[in-house]
Amino acid sequence: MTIQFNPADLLVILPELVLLGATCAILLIDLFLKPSQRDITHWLSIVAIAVTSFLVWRGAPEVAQGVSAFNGMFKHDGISVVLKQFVLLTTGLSLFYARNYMRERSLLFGEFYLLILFATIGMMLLVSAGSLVIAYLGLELLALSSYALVALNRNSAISAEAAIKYFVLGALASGLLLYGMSMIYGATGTLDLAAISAQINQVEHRGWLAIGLVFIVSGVAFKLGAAPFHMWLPDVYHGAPTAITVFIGSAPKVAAFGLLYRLLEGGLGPMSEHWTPMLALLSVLSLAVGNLFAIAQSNLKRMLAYSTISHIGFMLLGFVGGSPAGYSAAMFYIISYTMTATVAFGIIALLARAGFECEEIDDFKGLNQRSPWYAAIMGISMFSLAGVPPLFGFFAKLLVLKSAIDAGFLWLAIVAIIFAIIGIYYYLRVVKVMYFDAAADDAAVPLPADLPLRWVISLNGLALVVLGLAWGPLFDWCNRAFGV
Amino acid sequence: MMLDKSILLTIVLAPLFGALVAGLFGKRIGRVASHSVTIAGVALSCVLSILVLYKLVWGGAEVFNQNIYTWFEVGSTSAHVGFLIDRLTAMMMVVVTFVSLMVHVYTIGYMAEDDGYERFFSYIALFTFSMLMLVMSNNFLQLFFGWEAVGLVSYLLIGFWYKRPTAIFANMKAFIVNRVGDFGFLLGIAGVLLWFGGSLDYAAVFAHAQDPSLDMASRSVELIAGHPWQVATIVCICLFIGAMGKSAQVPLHVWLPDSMEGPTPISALIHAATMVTAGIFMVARMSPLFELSETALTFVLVIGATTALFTGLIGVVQNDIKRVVAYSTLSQLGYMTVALGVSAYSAGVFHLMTHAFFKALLFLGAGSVIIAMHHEQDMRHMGGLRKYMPITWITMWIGSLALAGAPGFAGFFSKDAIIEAVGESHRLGAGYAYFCVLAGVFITALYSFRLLYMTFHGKQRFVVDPVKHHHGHEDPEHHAPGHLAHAPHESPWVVTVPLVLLAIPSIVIGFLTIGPMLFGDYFGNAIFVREANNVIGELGHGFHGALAMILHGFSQPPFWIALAGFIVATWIWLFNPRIADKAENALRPLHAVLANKYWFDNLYQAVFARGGIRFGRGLWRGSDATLIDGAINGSASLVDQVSALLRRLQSGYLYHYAFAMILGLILLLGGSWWVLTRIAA
Amino acid sequence: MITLAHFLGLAAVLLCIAVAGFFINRKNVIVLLMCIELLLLAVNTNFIAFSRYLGDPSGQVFVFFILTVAAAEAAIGLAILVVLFRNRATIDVTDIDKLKG
Amino acid sequence: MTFELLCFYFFGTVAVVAALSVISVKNSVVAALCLVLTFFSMACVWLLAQAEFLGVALALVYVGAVMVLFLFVVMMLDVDFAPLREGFVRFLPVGMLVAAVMLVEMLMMIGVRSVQAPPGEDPAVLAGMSNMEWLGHTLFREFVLPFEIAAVILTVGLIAAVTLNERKRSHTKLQNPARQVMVKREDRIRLVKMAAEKKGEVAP
Amino acid sequence: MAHWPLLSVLIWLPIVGAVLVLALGRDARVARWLSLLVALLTFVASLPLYIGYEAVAGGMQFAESHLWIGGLKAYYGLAVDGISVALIVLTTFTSVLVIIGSWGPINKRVSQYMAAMLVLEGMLIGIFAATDALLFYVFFEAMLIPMFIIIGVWGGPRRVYATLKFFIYTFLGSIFMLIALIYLHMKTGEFSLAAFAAAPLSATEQAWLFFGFLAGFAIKVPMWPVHTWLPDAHVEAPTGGSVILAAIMLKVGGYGFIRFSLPITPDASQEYAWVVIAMSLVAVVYIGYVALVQDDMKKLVAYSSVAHMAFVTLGIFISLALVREHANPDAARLGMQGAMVQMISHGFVSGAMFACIGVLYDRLHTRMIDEYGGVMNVMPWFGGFFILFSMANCGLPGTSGFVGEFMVILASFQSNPFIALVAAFTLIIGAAYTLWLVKRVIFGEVTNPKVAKFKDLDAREWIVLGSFAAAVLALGIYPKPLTDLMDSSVLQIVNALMLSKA
Repeated sequence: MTIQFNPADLLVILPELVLLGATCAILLIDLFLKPSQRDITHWLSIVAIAVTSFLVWRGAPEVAQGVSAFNGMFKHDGISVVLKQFVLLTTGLSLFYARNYMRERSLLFGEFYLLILFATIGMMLLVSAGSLVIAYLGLELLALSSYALVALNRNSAISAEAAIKYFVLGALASGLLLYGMSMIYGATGTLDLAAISAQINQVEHRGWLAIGLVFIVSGVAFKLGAAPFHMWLPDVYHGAPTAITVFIGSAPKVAAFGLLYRLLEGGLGPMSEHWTPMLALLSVLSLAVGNLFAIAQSNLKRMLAYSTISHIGFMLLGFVGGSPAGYSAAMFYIISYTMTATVAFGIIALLARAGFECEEIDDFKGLNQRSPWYAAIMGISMFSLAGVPPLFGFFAKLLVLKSAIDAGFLWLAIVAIIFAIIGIYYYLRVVKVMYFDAAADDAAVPLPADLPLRWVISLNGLALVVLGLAWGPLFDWCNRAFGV
Repeated sequence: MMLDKSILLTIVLAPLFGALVAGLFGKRIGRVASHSVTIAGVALSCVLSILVLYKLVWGGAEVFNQNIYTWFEVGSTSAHVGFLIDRLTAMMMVVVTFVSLMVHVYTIGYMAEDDGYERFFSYIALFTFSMLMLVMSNNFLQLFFGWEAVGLVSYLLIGFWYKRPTAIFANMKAFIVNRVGDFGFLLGIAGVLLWFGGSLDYAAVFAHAQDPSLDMASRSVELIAGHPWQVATIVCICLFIGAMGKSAQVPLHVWLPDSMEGPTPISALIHAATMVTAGIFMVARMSPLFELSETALTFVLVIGATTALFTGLIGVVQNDIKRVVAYSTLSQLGYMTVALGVSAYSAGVFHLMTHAFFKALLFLGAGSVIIAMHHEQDMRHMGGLRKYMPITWITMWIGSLALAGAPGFAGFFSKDAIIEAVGESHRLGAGYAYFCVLAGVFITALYSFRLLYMTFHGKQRFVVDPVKHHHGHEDPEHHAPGHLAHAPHESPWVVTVPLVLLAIPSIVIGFLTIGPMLFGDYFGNAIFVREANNVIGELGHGFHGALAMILHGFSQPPFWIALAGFIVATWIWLFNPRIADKAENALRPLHAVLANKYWFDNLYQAVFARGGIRFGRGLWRGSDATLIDGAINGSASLVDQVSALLRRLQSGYLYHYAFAMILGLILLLGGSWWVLTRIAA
Repeated sequence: MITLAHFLGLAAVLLCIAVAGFFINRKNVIVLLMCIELLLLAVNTNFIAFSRYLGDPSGQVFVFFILTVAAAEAAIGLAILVVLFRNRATIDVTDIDKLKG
Repeated sequence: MTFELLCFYFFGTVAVVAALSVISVKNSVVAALCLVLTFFSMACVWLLAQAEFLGVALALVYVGAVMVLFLFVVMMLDVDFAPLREGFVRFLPVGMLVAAVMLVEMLMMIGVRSVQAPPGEDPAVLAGMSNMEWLGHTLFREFVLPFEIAAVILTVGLIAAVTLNERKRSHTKLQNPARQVMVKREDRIRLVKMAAEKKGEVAP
Repeated sequence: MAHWPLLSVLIWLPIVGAVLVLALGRDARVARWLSLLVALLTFVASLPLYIGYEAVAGGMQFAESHLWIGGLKAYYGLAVDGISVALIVLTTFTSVLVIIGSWGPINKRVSQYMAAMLVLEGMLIGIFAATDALLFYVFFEAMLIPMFIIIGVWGGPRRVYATLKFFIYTFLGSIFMLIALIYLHMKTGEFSLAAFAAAPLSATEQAWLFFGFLAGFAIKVPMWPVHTWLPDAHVEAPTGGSVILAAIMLKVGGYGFIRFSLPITPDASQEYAWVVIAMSLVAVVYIGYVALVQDDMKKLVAYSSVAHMAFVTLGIFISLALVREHANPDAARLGMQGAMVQMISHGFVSGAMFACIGVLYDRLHTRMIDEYGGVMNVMPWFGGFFILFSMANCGLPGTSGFVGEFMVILASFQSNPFIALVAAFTLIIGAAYTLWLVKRVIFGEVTNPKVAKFKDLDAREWIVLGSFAAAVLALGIYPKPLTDLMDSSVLQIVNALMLSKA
């Protein structure tokens, strides 16, 4: 068989191409902009993301099967549409939340936007990966951009520390992932995920598959931040500039979910009885580690980082079911989590000022006195993370618990809720600090003049309530993507 | 002819109306309006009650039994508010309203200088309402309502002077001890509902109890497997526990002497004449049930007899004038209970009625003395009051004679009837009871006349000391004991008129009514006695009119025993007061027993009050705070500690991070390997 | 005769050495970066061996990409290292512990 | 034992020993050089697997470029290596144990014994092409998309490296003559009104 | 009327009102009046519910149903039966009083307080009206948020501990219930309570579900031994919070038993009824003794709440025993009615008690019993109210407190006299702790000079206490309207109990 390049394939990757083109254009335009004109870059990036989002929506395939391009390397189906939309959405949100923060710290380089846009392209590729190669390259595109972003504040010792840790461990993880890929390739003789899935049952070297699976799971678990592959995460979230944390704490999680799905279900689906126990184990460990470690934190970013770990544990709960409904629940969960986490990190970025990071929990003391509206939004986000109805986070928990129970993992669900209870404690502590403790002074918090930021974060916060009350459409969307 | 429902409603509601007006608007409308409205209400009730009695006895009215409204109705269980008016009820209504009216009038004088004047009228009118609800009820629920409502008013009135620590202790004690009785009572009601036909209405329950086809007397239940108990016994003892609380029978009698902390009018009304007799009334009312159980009646008998004798004994050593009367009340309640225990219900009720008059008289007389003595109640600081307050003196003598059972006085008829009925009875425990009631006669005479002598006769043991005068009717502690600001004098007419009005029935009521009430068919179907138990019927064969009974009385042991008591009392307290002190020294242990009231209070205080508090504190600190909260807080702090410990694992060192990853990898590899080999095998 | 097992074994050994390097090395960050390269080397060997034995070129193409990415990765890694050194004046792993807990 | 196998063992051994040295020598420069050796040996091993292009590429790209970069950085940072490597020995046993366990697990699962099949003919030769051509065909037909992505990745690497190290630093003091010229009087000095200090008050 | 979504109005009116209060309530006066208006409107709107509910017909009325989450077949389903109507009216009534009662004492961040109260009200109504388990659960949990804030922001010195304990404790229980609901959804494919009730379940399944529900509701009630959050929460909560907590939130637990445990797991409920009954009886005695020794008024009343709520659980589960073991549905109805009446009555009585304590607290800013004494001397009206409510608290006939206890004791006697014996112990111990409180606070000489300066009730306090008093007396003197309202619904529940599901 001769494989030819098919120009029609370009249409399938049109959103990515447009985004790439836009990124390159921004790269060039930015070169000619003065620092004071950085807003142009900002808005251009936002427009680029919006246009891409529109294109993704226009090109949304009607059938669950979706379309594939480049010999199956690139898959565009319902799942990728949903994930891409949320990747783009949360990326856009992070851009809004970041501008003021970065500007106040003289970090608002054009490269900031470029790296984020490149990372976005990487994520979009990741969630559309139909081949191990694309998965790897997408991942690296994301990862390399992220490393650089974390280190972006070159004058900060902790940023550099975070970056080096992120980099070394990330590289180790990609190495492991690659090793796993190589074993899978060796066992099945192909890099194409669909082909792998089709062949897997005929493979005689089960051991290779097993090794490959273990290494792939480890690699992906690292990207997700599942324990025990999580240790980079608190340090990086903590060390990175808050605006960067907003970004790496949100969209990449969606993409990592895509990676997990593409590799485990798309490629190694027939081995699900092998990987479900692994994921269950990771889930339990993540829940335990995330919640137990978070309690002791005094730094809010760090606490949220551990909370991320626990949420990943929850998300995996949906995955262990190994059924489309479970994946759908997990996807819903990860979307809910990122939507909520952007608010939480966003508020930190919003309240931070030059010379004041506002990332210690105690910095939030008496926020309700000083800025009731943002205290309320932060409160909503905390309750949503804690999984209290009627907020978005609760329904996500409901769905993953349900899928775990449906799949017969009742014990896992019970473990999860026990840790969820522990988790509530530290979320409530933030609310407690904001509402119950007295502020040092009653003066209103000096809020940034960045109106779009304030509007967007308010809408983002309200979305948690609205989506809590009317989450049906989103849930249906997720279900449709998985053909449930 | 039917009784008019509206009349009955008026009887009940008129005092309630007065109570509400005086209670809610008393301060606004003033004293006169307050007492006018309440007295008018009670007077109306009294008149109408007499009318009802008249209609029932002479007007040929039928027994009234109707529901006023349904309280609740759930399935077949329903509870109503309704009236059952038969002659028993009518008699009680008259007694209650009459004594109440007297007390109302008396109060005008007694409370004249008290700040809580309006409140007091409101309370006693409310009490009248509650008591009427109790006696007029046609079902257990309303009975219980009245039962508790009178308890509430009693509580409020004992604590009327709520600044006094003793008063507010006494009222709490009264309520709680009563609650112990109610506890049994409520269970009794539940038992009635369960075993006696599923209804709470008297008529239905009694019909069920008397239905020969059901043979309730031999119906038993195994609450503990293998131990069949007669249901009637269970129910009756439970109900009687209620009566024990309300009618202050041993061992639930401890509240009554303390209740004397309340103003004297209510001691007369509530703690002598009416409320405390509610238990007697209730048992009489439930006679169809009690008749089913010999065991329960024996229980009643023994309790009553014990109360009659042993509480009377305490009265002999009391120095507080009101407390003497209070112990006398206890003792007399014992007599009534004894009557119930030998199935002489009518004798019990009869004694209830006569006792109401003369005991109210005694209390009001004591009150009159207390007014005169400026709220000095200790008889050791009295004496020789005869010349200052002749009316009180005479009426008190009448009352005491009635109490002691001097032939011809009201108490004579009722008490003699009881004693003879006990003598007649062959019930288990009757012998013990007979001894107790006879000995009680001696004791009664002893303390009655002791009271008279110490108060009105002999040497004047107080000093009139105008220099020390300063205002303070209510706070006797401002005066040295035995020192009066000015000389005692006779009480105003509002006080003495009731005394006189009560003295009259204390003399004649027994004579007039013993025929129909005890040996006639006055009670008709209201009281049911099984043929085998009918001691009164037995006595009736020997009854030839009241006059004959008086004459017969002189030849009977009770008379001689009472006379002996009178003589001893006269000899000691009138002529040789020192002997009392000597006897006290000589019989120190016995005196200690009596002075300490057999240590009941101390025991209860130690076991139930302090023990309860200790137990509660133990549960609270030991269980709630330490065990339960300890577990909760402990697990929380455990999580905290674990967290603080664990976070050290996040050491910050890259190699540890990598190590963790690799360990995880190895773990997964191992697991995977294990799965593989298992699949292979 | 070189069998597949030889290559796989060699790769596995290299992999383990690289991995061990990550946590045995307690001092120098640069060595960690070298370990990454070793790791990728092991992976590449695996791919090449499989590609050879399967007769499929895609494995080798993958290696091509890995090499490319690894180069970019090395560049970024070293750049970060330099930033770190500028800020901390050390690349001692044990000194990079401000973020912990 | 064929010559090829002998070569394999030789190069393999060299690679392993060199790799071990990478992670164990004290001096980073030496470590880097050891790594070069490892790469070189492995390039040879790859050649044994008929992956000529990659073998050469490895030698060129890695040994020629990446490792030079490493050496450059090592030397630029000029780290004092003497105090390093303390504590190394203490943790060695644990580390070795873990690595050994991992190796054993992997080897067991790979099932080294079971894959003793000899390789077939060189696929490139079978396809009638050189190894490079064979790869090239695949790369540009089948792997167009990844190829483009790789290009993007390299761009990102470039941008990132430049961003992180190229920009002016805050602690460097640069003069901007244009601004110096345009400076106004108000920018230089600011007059502040202050309350007169009173006696007895201690200035905070 | 049928076209007017009355229940939705009742739920959302206060919530929308709360948003308005937050938006417009910068001025405390505006916030107060606006929230009072909203609460009054809600109360008025709840009256048609009571009037319009056809008690004779019984069953679920005023039903609304809209598909909420298609993927889960979860509905926005609302409907009420007699029990719910009673509880909803209780809620709206109490909320008005709470808002009036918080007029003066709350003077910081008024709009937030009022808004939290209104939101809480809406959610509580939602709980009582939901026919869909998911919707129920959402309201059930969501109400914790405003309560958490209320206690935490306006509470006493240990408010943080108390409110965290409250939140986590109750959350812990309810999340086990969530697992049960999810399991049931798995079995039935939907969330409607009717479907749950109709689902066949094996004995083992029922047992697990039963304990899941038990965990949720027992903590909410709260039952011994998971009651310790309540005293803390009460002590630290502001008066309004305590009133709502005691008067309504605790009812949610009892309501849950009736709506979930009984119909969904009747067999397991029967099998394990003894557990609940035993816990209730222990509560009556144990908690009674603990209440006796409290030296903080609020703690005392809080403990007494626990003891009183034990009658609710006792009544509910005794009726199960009566139906199943004694085949005595009549007595079962009595027990169930008793439980319900007790809930409503406890709403009034404990609400009033906490309101009274609030009145004192506003004057002296302490809740320690020792600090008071002789209040009657300076506040006779207050003293009168206090004694009235105390009497209701110890179950005096003629007050609402008696009715429920009476019914429950009668019913439990029919099951086992010894149960009634222990339950009736409340007569003694209840009187003991309540009257001792009265003795120490209301009666006696004024010892604290600050107490001597107390002023008697002002108009606002008069309205609150007077309304409670009217309710307490009305229910005590004539409970029939209430029992009639609930009778057919109770009958339905009792009839459903007779059917085994396994």
